[in-house]
Amino acid sequence: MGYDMELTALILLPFFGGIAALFAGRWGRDAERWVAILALGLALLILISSFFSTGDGRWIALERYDWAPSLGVQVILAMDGLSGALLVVSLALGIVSVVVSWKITEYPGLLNAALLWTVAASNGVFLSFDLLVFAFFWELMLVPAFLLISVWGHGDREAAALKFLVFNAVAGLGLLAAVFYLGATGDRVTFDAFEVAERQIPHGVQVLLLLGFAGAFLVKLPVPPLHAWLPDAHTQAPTAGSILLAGLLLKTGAYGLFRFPPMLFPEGFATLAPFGLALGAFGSIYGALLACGQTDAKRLVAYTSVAHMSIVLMGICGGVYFSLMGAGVEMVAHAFSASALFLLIGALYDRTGTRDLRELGGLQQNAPRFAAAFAVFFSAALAMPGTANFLGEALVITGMFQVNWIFASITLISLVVSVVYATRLFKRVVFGKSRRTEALEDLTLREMGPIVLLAVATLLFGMLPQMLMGALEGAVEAALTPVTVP
Amino acid sequence: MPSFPALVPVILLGVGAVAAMLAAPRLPGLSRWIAGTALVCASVALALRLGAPASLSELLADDRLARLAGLGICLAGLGSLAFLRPAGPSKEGPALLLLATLGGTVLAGAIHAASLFLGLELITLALVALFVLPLDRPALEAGYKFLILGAAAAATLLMGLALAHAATGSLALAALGGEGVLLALAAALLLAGLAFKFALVPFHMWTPDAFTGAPGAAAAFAGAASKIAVVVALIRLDAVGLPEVWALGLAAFGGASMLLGNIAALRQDSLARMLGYSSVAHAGYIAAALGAGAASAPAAAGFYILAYAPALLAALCVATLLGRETRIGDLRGLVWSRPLAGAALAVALVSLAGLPVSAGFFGKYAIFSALIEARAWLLLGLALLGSALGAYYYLRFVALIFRRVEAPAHAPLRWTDGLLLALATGVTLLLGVRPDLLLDLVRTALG
Amino acid sequence: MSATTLVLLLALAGGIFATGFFGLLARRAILFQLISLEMMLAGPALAFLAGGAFHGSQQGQAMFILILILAAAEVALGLALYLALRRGADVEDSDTIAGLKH
Amino acid sequence: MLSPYLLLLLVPAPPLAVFLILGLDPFFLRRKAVQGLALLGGIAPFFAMLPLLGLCLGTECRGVMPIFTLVFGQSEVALALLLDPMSTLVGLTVAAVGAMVMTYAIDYMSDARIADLRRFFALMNLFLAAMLTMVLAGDTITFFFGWELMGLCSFFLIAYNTGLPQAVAAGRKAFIITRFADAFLLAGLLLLFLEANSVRLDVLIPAGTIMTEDRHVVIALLLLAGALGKSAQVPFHTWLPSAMAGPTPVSALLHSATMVAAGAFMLARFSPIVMSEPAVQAIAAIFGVGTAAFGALSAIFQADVKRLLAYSSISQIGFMVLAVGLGAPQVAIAHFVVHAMFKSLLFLAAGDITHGSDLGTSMMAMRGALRRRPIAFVTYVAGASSLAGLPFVTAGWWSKEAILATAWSGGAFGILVWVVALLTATCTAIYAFRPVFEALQPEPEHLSRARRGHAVALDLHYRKRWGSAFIGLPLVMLASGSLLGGVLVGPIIRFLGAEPPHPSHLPELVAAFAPFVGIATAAALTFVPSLAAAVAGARDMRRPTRLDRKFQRWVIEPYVRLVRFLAGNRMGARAEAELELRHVQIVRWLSRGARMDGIYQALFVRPFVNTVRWLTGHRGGTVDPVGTLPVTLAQRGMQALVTRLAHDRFDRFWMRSANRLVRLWVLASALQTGRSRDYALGAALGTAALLVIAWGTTWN
Repeated sequence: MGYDMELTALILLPFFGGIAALFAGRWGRDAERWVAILALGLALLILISSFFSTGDGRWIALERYDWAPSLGVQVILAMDGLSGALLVVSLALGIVSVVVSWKITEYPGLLNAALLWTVAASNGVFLSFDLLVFAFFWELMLVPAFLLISVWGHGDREAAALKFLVFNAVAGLGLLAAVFYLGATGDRVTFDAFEVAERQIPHGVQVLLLLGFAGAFLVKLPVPPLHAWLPDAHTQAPTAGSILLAGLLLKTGAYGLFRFPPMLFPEGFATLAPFGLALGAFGSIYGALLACGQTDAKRLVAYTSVAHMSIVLMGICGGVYFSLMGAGVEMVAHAFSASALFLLIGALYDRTGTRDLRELGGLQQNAPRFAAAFAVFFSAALAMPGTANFLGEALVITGMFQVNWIFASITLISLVVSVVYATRLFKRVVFGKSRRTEALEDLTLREMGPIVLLAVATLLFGMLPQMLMGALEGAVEAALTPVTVP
Repeated sequence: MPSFPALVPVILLGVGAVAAMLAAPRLPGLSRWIAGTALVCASVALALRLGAPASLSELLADDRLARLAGLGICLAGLGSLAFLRPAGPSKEGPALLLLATLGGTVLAGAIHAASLFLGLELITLALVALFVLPLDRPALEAGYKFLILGAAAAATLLMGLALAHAATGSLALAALGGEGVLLALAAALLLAGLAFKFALVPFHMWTPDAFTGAPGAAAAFAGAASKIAVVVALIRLDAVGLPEVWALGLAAFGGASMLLGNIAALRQDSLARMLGYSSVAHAGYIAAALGAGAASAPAAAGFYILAYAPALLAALCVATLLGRETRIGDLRGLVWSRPLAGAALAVALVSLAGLPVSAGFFGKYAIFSALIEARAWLLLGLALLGSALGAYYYLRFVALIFRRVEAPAHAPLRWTDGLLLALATGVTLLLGVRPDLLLDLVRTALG
Repeated sequence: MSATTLVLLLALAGGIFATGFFGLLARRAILFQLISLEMMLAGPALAFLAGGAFHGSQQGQAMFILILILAAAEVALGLALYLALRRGADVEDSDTIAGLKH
Repeated sequence: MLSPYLLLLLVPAPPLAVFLILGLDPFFLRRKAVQGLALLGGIAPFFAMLPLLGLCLGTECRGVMPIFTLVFGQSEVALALLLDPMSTLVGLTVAAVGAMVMTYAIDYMSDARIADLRRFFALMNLFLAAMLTMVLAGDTITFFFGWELMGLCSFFLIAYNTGLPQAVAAGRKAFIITRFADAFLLAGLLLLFLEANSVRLDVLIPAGTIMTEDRHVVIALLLLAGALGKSAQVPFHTWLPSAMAGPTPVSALLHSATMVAAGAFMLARFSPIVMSEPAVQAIAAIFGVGTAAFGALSAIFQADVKRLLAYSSISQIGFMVLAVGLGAPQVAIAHFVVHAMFKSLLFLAAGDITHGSDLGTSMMAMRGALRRRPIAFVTYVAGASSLAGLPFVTAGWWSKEAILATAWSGGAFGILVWVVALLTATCTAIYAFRPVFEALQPEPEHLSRARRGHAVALDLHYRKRWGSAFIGLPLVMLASGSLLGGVLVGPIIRFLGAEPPHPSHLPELVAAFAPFVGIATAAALTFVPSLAAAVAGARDMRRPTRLDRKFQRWVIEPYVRLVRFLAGNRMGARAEAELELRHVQIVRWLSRGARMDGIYQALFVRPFVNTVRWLTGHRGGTVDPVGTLPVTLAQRGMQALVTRLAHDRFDRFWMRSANRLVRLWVLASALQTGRSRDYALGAALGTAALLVIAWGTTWN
């Protein structure tokens, strides 16, 4: 199908933008940042314009050309509603993270380059349908994210960055082994996901391959017991790093689980789904309970991400229409709410120099705009109706009621515990009095911009979800594999 | 007699070595230049004849594989020459390097017992001299250990060849394939001899000490160039269809090397010693792939070693740049104080770890596919575990390179080091994006 | 030359090779290690001669000469190393030169 | 043609708009503008509801205003607002009370900082919009949206003065408990959605009634649990008394009239589903009457006026749940309307009387109210009489009479419930009039001097605007509503489509007599010194009574002497102290067990005070097991879980396995001994192994 190079532009533009930003230091004072915003803005424009081009029903856009024929590797980029929505999130959060890290003075060139490369790699993951290219971008994502944490982080950032990298690299090996197996055992050496989907893979092998794939996705998702890297990575990462980590990298795990298991290993997925459900259920409670016990604000929000993404896992493994749609909506909603919370906590950290909940407080008295912003995303964190988070979680719960009542009640328990940790965070940060936040200057316009953007997105998708849910329709139909839970 | 053009590279190297040896005492600069030009001419000669039709002679096979391997060895030799520091009284470094490259080119084309033995021993003895060059205590110690083990391995190799000769009456390597106890014993001893040079586990003990004690360039040559030659020898012997012990031995030693090499390198603080252990591990990957005996194994082994060489050269060049005993602490903020060295080391380590946009990623792809194709599940498991451990200890160093620190700017790099680092990083990144360039080359070479 | 004598000679060569290898392991002195290296090379030399005689071809003797060359080169290098080591510190046995470990 | 029901959208719109304007504060409004805007937002819904009432009275009162429809998968979700008798009536009441409280708040909160004022009025308007959306909701999603937004607003409003730790803790406690109950409601609503495959109430409720047996009970129970949580019924009620930490207008609007009664409204709205199951109906009735009794009993012994009124709200809503449990949701709504009026009046009046006194809102602060704040006191008396249910003259009587009548005509179970309800009615009268009699007593000397000295400026402030319109008007209107409203109760029930119950004369007579008994007891409790002391002492657990002293002499001393005799005076000092300690523990254990001092005490006062001490939720050492038990259990459970899980188990697991790997590395690197002989040994072993393999492979 003759399509022009829209999708490749979505990957290459941020990539070369990164390289340009690296050397843009000489042109002007903030040249790197403007180059970064230009690249991301252009990519966003192309993305929006591609939405209006009429795809062939299932795919909004599809591109296919050879990369290394002798290896059997060709670049197949396809975009449907789900990847379209996640691409919008990716580019939007890219711009937000560039704006947020405007004040960082150490090596701004490499900083913006790393931000852009993370976005480029994630775009690659969301678009590629050639398994080796998917694995290539999957592992590539780690390198810039690692850079972000290890260079601009706080505290003992090397250990956190190394832990993040080793966890994900090792899990990525499982994915690589499975992809190489798929490539090697076909009738001809090819990694084309569509071809592999038609192939009749014996049941036992399907389960093994799915374990390889799921291993990588669950570490990135993060679901306990594979989540150990997330809290450290989040606490030590700079604000922009946390935003990209929470808003983007976590979503690639969820996207992978949403897209490939039902497509490539239907039977394998049907057998492993109940275990996925159980793991998700455990994760949502475990993450929520741990969040209640944290004293570091960022660590608390990190554990909330574990809980929310475990709910997304339950949604995907549910396999029914509502749970899958809920998982899709929750993915997008969590991207917005988690990155906004990180942004606020980062801004607070820049002003007070601490993230320890015991020392914070008194925002209501000194910085009303700050408190208002916290209130909006506090309500998103505990899935208040009217926010997209509630829509996602309510859909997942409806789906779970269709699958199994126990899992539904566990999700509800997680919802209730979410109130405990959300109010704890809010009470410690906004209410009360603290001498640290005495002379606190309120949010500047530059910081308000991204927050308003994220707040409008959360509330818009919460109140008028038709646009988002319509987009996800196609992907959900493809991923429907009703699961019989014993 | 093979056609004259086939021998041009060998002759060039030989003459170059002698000339460099003569010029060494009084004109060390000149001897480096002679060595450099000899290597460049040899490489150009080999490169030009890459496409020429293959021709076979009693001792040396002048086929595309030999030329590609010879080209690889000469380039690796050139790379090592770039950062060979003239240390202490002895200035014969370049000449010895040329001798070793000559040995490598001979070994690459060896199809006869004599040329195999001559090539191997020429590399070993030249390397012993190279190790000892600085004449200080660690270098002497590394040289001595290399000599003792090298000689033992040579004797083992010869014993194998002798038994084969006694059994078949012919010294051609092709005659090694066959049934019978004598031939099996011969194959075993032959593998032992080659395994030493390839640094597989029971014979690997010289590698870490060599990488730490010997000068960086010598260790680089031993780790990269000589291994290319040995891989070619292994591929040729593989094609002969040796008795079962050969494949079994290779697989067993490969598995053991992958495991022990990676575990031993886990918490090494010295960069060179970690690279030593990791070169044992990488030898393990290649041996396992060859041992598993899949159809795509030789191509995978060839691609892997050619992708491994530039990364090792760059890493060791930076190690020597930073002084003899570079501990992990010295790397703090390297990319900010010496941008090119830091970036080159980072890309090299990322490639050794096998992360994307580096040749290592597709090297891992080739090896894993070969293991999968051969259904060698245990070896695949060990390879996965190995690269998992590898991900940790390589990236441990990378973590520090990007640390934010206000290090004063260092003296600018010498142009040869800078050129080598730039070229090595460029090749690694290029292969990371377009691996098929090299893979097609290796596949056509293997016919 | 009959097959049995060939086997006997090969066994003898193997024996020499093995004793040389054992000498390398057992004795600590550098000089003695070099001597046992020479013995190890003597084994294959004999084996080649026996093979050549059995098959009536000169190839065995050609290889024997090559082995001699190698043995000579190794001894030269070994002794040079021994002298360099002794000039540094009176190092007699090989265990003392164990600075590079772990 | 514009459908008339467009007005439905107009009801919640103005307060929502005011919230946005005050919240985002784009125009940097000054104090006057903020107050004016807030007042506008508060009153507008009432005037928007009037035409709807007219429309409803005129034509057929059933209309739906669709907001937007959402299609996903095969199910179709249509959000809409609904106009029917119940929603109009409750909407009108909420709008009216909202307007009253908003005008009152303008004056009451006039001394707050401009930023706090803006935040306060923004949240009050948001609450009003949320409550109205919930009341007028035509589908479960809008309903739940309003329901949850109210919870959020109550959290922010209770914790209005963010510096006060108890206020913040109370807000958080309220929000967590209500959210916990809302989870049940959400589960129920989602299950209903799955049953009926649509969210519209008019489709949902009939589908709900014809469900299969077991699912029906579960959903009904879930909805009931959700209602009990929000309306602070027995198991979940502890958050309401502590929610009194919020400012008075908040307590008046949220925690008495509207939000707390939302649970009863929800039960009435979903009554076809909840009540079509006899078992669930009985449970609802039991919970209703139980909470009513518990609330009334606890209210009697409160030392703080607002806590007293809080318990009274719990009790009155218990009556409403009882009415729904007896199968008469229309009566419950009637009581909802009347209760909203007199309860908000009581809060506003009490708030005005105790405003600015340094005793907070304790009973003492009420003293001398007639002289200081005559209007507030008179309206308080009117509200109290309506609460107590003085026959025929107050609205409270008519609605409570309707409930008692429904109970009476409800068969054997109904009679039993009627008796308990009657007792509760008398207790209601008692606690209703205790503050009134308290207020009649003259202000104690030291207090009045302090008040006059410190609050002179304040009094002047009030004196100047004697009975300022903002305070006076709402009080008078609400008082007239709670007195004359009785005449409306009958028509309201008929308007809602049911026949007001006509009890036979005997029960009606007894019910009429009960309030007077209550008032008499209240007077006795206040003026008879011993009783007053008993009531005051009821909450103090630590005071040793006469029994303890007798017990000490007759039982403990002989025990100690016996033990010392047996030990033959050979006990060391430490043993002596040990014995001493043990017998003190015995005294305390025994004294808690059997407190019987004197026949009179034993028969009358003691058990009465004990049951109350056991029941009251007062903080003073007396444990309110029914209420605080589940909450403290949950807190302690969570605390144990959270502290045990504080540091991540899996994280430590990964770190331990990493350490084990490092130990493996130490082993591996030890292989490299450095001696060349060992290296040669390695090579020899390798060669030997290869030779053995070679020899082995050639066997077959």
